[in-house]
Amino acid sequence: MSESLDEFRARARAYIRQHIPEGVDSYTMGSDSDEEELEDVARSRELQRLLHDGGLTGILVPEQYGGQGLTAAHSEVLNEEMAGRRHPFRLQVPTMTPCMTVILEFGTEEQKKKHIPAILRGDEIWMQMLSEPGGGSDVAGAQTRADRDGDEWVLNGSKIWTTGAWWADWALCLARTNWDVPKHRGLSVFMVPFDAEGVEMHRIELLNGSKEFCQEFLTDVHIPDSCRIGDVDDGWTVGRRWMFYERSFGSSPHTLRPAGGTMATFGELYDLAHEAGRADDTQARELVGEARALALAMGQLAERIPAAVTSGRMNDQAASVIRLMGCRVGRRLSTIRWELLGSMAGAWTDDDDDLGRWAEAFLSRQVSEIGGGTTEMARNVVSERVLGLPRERTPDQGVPFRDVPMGPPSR
Amino acid sequence: MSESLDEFRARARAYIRQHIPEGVDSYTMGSDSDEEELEDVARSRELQRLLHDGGLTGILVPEQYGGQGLTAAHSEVLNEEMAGRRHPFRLQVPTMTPCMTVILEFGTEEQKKKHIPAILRGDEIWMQMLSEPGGGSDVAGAQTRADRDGDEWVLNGSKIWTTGAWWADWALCLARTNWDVPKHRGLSVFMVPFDAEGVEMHRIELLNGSKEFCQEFLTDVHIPDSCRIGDVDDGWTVGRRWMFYERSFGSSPHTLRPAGGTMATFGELYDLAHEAGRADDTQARELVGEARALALAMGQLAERIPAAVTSGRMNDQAASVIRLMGCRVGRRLSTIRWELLGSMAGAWTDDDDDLGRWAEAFLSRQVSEIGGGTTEMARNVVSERVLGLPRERTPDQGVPFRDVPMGPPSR
Amino acid sequence: MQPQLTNDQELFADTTRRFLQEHADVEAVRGLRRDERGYDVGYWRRGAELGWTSLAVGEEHGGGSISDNPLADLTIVAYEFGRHAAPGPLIATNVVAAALGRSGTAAQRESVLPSLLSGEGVASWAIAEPRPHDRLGGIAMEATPDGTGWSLTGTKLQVEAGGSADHILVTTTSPTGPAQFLVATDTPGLTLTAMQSIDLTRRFAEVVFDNVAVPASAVVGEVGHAAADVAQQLRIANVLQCAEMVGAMDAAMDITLEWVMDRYSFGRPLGGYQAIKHRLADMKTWLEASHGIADGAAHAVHNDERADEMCSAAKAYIGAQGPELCQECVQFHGGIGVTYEHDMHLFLRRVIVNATTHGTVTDHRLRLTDILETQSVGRRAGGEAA
Amino acid sequence: MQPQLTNDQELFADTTRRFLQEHADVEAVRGLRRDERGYDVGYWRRGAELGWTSLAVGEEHGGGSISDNPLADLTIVAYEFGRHAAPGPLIATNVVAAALGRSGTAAQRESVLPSLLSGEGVASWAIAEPRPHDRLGGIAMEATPDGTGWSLTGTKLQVEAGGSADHILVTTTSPTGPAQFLVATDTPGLTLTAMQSIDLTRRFAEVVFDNVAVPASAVVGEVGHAAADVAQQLRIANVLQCAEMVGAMDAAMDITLEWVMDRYSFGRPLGGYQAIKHRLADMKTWLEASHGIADGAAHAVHNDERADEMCSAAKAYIGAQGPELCQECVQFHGGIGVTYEHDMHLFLRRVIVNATTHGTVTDHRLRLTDILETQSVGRRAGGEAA
Repeated sequence: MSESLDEFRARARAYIRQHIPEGVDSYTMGSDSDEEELEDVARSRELQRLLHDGGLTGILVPEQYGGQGLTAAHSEVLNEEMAGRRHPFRLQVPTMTPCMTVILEFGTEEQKKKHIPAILRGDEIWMQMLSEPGGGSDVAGAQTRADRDGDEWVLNGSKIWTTGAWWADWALCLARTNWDVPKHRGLSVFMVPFDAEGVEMHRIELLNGSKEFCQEFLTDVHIPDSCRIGDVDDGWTVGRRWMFYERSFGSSPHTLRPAGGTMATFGELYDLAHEAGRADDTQARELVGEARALALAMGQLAERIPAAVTSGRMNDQAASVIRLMGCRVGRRLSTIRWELLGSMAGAWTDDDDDLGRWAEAFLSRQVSEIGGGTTEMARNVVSERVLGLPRERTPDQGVPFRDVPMGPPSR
Repeated sequence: MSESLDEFRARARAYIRQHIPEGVDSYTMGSDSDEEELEDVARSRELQRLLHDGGLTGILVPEQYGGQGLTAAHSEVLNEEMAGRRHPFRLQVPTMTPCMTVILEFGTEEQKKKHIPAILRGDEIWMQMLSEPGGGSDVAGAQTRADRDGDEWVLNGSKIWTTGAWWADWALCLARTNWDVPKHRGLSVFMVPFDAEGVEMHRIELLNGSKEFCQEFLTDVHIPDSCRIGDVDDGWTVGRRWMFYERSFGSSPHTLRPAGGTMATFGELYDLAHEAGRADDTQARELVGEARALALAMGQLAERIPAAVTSGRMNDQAASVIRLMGCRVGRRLSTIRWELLGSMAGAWTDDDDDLGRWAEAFLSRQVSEIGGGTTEMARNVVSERVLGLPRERTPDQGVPFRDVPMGPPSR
Repeated sequence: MQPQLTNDQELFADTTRRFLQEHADVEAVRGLRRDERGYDVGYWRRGAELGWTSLAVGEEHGGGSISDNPLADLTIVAYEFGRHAAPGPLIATNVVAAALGRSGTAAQRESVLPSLLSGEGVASWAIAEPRPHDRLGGIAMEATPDGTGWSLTGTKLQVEAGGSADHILVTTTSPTGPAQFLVATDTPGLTLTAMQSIDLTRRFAEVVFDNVAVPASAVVGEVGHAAADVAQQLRIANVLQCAEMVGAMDAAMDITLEWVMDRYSFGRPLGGYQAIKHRLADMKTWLEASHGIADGAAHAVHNDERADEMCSAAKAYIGAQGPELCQECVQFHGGIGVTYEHDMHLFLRRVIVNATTHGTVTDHRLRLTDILETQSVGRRAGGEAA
Repeated sequence: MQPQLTNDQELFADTTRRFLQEHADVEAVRGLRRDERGYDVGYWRRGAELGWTSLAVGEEHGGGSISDNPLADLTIVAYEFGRHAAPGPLIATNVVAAALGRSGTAAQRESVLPSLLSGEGVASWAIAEPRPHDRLGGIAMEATPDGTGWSLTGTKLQVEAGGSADHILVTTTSPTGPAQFLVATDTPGLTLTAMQSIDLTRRFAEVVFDNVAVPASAVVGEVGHAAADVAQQLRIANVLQCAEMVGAMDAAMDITLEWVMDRYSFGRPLGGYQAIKHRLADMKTWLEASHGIADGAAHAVHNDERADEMCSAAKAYIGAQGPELCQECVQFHGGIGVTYEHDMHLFLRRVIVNATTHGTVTDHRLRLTDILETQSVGRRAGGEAA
């Protein structure tokens, strides 16, 4: 009954060759103007719609929610067949995962029927309202409040680091619904439309000029109870899985990642050395080789850990091992690229704009070690949840949230 | 009245040229046989006696204790004049500092008169009985006990990591005299002769074959109360200074360090690359340059911190900054040397014995990050005592020592 | 290593593990410190009976693997060798056995292979050379035609178990290109000298060939066309080295995790201090990545797909992180960790030696760049995206 | 930097600091982001009145220092520039002013120096060249005799404040060796093009010389014998760069220490977490060592003793640790640390730019090895211990 891998491959190949343009989409932070970015979002929606119409979206999503009801192996086949083709990369993370996966796991039948088909069609782009100003790594310490008002909830507070919220449609939002219990036991999760009254959006400029991130101010935002996901005060049950999905997005079968997408990046390293005039220098060549080894080791790790989780050899917190490796490898690769630039690393001519791009990437090196959970949090999780070392003792354990020391107020 | 620097220099130069042989003494762990080591100890005593007879020992020690009553600047002059001459390097650390400096600071008149002249003559070599098996970095958690018995103290317990105790004469020993108060308030310091009855010595073989370190077992060792330094139960007042002296031995004016002694080591790095056949390789050359920069930065730091402490700009805990830098630089230099070895780093011919020595040094790379206080302890001190960050909360604070959790017993 | 073993592989791993626990425990290993061979002959023969030397040789030549992936089977042994810092010429013998199985003459297979498979005989591969040819793949030693045979002159270094070996498979240049010869160690003109090493039980030799005359029958493969054989030998050696390193790293990490939980400092277990925890988290990451890339390399060699690239990536990555991981393990032990009586250094030694023979970290990084360069030039020439 | 300042130096440091606090606070710096010059002309003139441009020039030429160590005085300004990520052509102008004071002709001193000292004029040094001559000291640009004057052809990069400069001191080769010329930027054949840079306020230019004809009076020093002048200019530039980097690192560290004490995570200040504390301890160590080696370099140049070696050690060490320290500071801030509105990136930018101009970390490491090589060869030749 279910489509075989070979059948699926044949169908996907035929459709893709006919409908999906050639090209590679990837993300370079802060490289586009607002207009370009909006065009790109529109193109992403179109590509998503194209794939949807060919029955190539929601590979693992049950058919009743508009998906294909197939397996991770089919998803892999799709990635292979999509090699060298444009893809709706802006709709992968966080829309497909963690947002859609959270709705799929915790949503009511009604919620799933409403949102998942819309997501798969490219009609709804979702974001995460998780971090807060002053919250740092302590996501469960959320201070955005949701107060019950009859059949509705009234949200007040502020969320930050929402990627691309200014062109998105909906968000998952973690809010505090009970202040008299320890922090993990007083949270709930809501679905919030960005066009709701009382949602004000402020764009944050990053040090490299990118304005992709937003801060939202929520003032008396009214949300029907039907937009709540999971039980009241039990939001951390949802939140833990949410963050697991977030950490493991890089290997999720719910996202489309055309095969070979990263190979170009690997090749770039040698090309960078070549372009910087250092391809004949053993010192530069060793750096290139070091980077290559790191990237390949990273790739193998990203295959190994999910397999170990699937087989039960490791628990699902092991996704943080991938995250941590990604942070460390990313940092080193960024530094190696910068070193390869030589004197162009500080100031460059227009002709060397390709090199200058890497100098700017070094400037924002830490962005990827902060966004999506800091390296430090990943180390906490790996040491405590993977290696089983003693938990860090913190004063917020077991006390009502309102009594937790907060330090001086942040803006 | 006091001898001017120029007068001192002239006197030192004349004496040294006439009496002190040319040559360089330095320490390479585990490189000597027992016989060679004992010969070397004897030679060190002779050299010390020679210097003593020329009025060139105890530069800062008051004259009534057999010293010269001069200044750190005179000590520096002596180092300069000793450049290229043999020196009693085995009598510097821990004999001159921290042991002699502790006696000088805390000893009674009688104690000082008895031991300091003997030390300066080369008659007494001192060691530190500080660490304990199972004690790790927690020196103040000493479990060696000293129980009062009339005018005597009875010592029982075990001390470990005593360098060269098998050829030394005396030791400072930190022991617990009170178990009913928090750990820092129940310690006392004693002077213990190694030939006392009940002192049993066991030599420890290190991974590189060196047998320099010892473990002492103390069984009912009787020590007169006149061998106690500082007040009963106030040993931590002595201990803190003791450890300060230990940490800053590298810049102490009480030790003799012929000028230029380390220059040879710097040069060796290039020679090593040359010998390993890699002197024409930019990759190797960059490593050599990196090492050189680190060594020079280390040298400047070792001058800067004591100056800052002297001027009151930093507190005396800043010595740990030097210790930490030493650990980090030492680790990197050891690794760089190892990398320069190429394929000889794992197996080498007798002809390449010079290179093999560095391979073995890499094997024991961590020795210098453990002995004399671990890197981790240095980081604790720098963060808490120099930067003023919050103290680590540990369960041994403010509770009687006998109630502190100890974990499973160690041997 | 492989998270998914077949049942037969599990059984084989278990047998090997228990044999090593019994016959190659750390005390036994320490006892071999000054032993000339570095291993007990009977131990090695019994290991061979378990299959340690037969896996990489086809059944038609007397060998046999556990699964349809002989190299994967072999990495199981190598991994356990690492976990126990076990003695014995595992890599040396298997590389030569595989080479003979692949390209040996019928006579070589009949006269030499059986003794390797039974553990009676030992063979080793001589490839590395002294400066300035000490970089990976640098071969200056020459084979020159001499009547119907060949004359061999040159020096080889780091020949594993050279002192125990009956035969040496030596890689040379020749007027027509790379060549390999199987030479008995008692051949006139061949001199073996013991080298010093970091490893306690592994012995290496310098082998000098001074006009060593060998008959044409000593040729392995075809003179001038040995490149593919040499490449395959290096791959096998690298894959086994990596499996061993990963085993040793696993052992070091396990010992350390137990230690930091048991050991109290300032009234708290060491493993509860965040600075220690964070470093252990990093180490766990290196360890898992090392497992991954080691498996990836074995897989790539088996499938003959990007084999050199994956082998070099594995050696470059594990060769850099392995020694660091073991040194961190030493550090967390404090004083006891740097003593001879503690086990940690056995694993540190094994990792260091494997990291530097058959290509150093730098060698393999440079080879990765060579490969990227070829791809990049090809990409620019062909105008296609990689 | 210098732990011991004289009273006069203290006063000078204080004046400069207060001036910068008032006129170069972080908001002012941000406001200059798209400013063509990157600094306000009036601000620069007032800074010059404080002495920023006179310190490295002798009193006989209109300059004057605070102490008997003009370079140390100058590092006081550079350090404060770093602490405030301050705008203005400090290094460029001082290098040229010092060069003219040292080797300029009377005419050059009279016509150009006064405007530099008063802050009315700006000059810059053009030394770096494009690939393949982009390594430290690589000079391909040629000066060829042309009648009684010279013709200059070549390209120079990373010329600081090139767009604001009235004069360029350009370093070239000539038939008889290194040469330097002082060239007005409006000389025909000279083209200035703005380069892009990491720094928000510092502007760099590419300067192309296309058969630029200059009279003999443009020569600074003696044609063919400029090596010592060039070396001294590089030393001054490196010492000032290092002082700036140390100032920026100090600022980044101070902001971060305050942050980790104020910021609570899981109910505890960030600065109480041991993993953070240990990294901050390392950073403090780098910072103190950077202070030490920066001072050491300034001292070595003043005493003309091992000057190149100490300058390269300082640039190599601080150039490597400075960016790492600032990146760690960013990391501890979390999200806010990577925003444009936060101050941290101003210091990160300044450190990155200084680390890569006038010799990258690699360049200076290689030069240290060159120096060691000379010493080693000398040692072996002379048979004496260094």
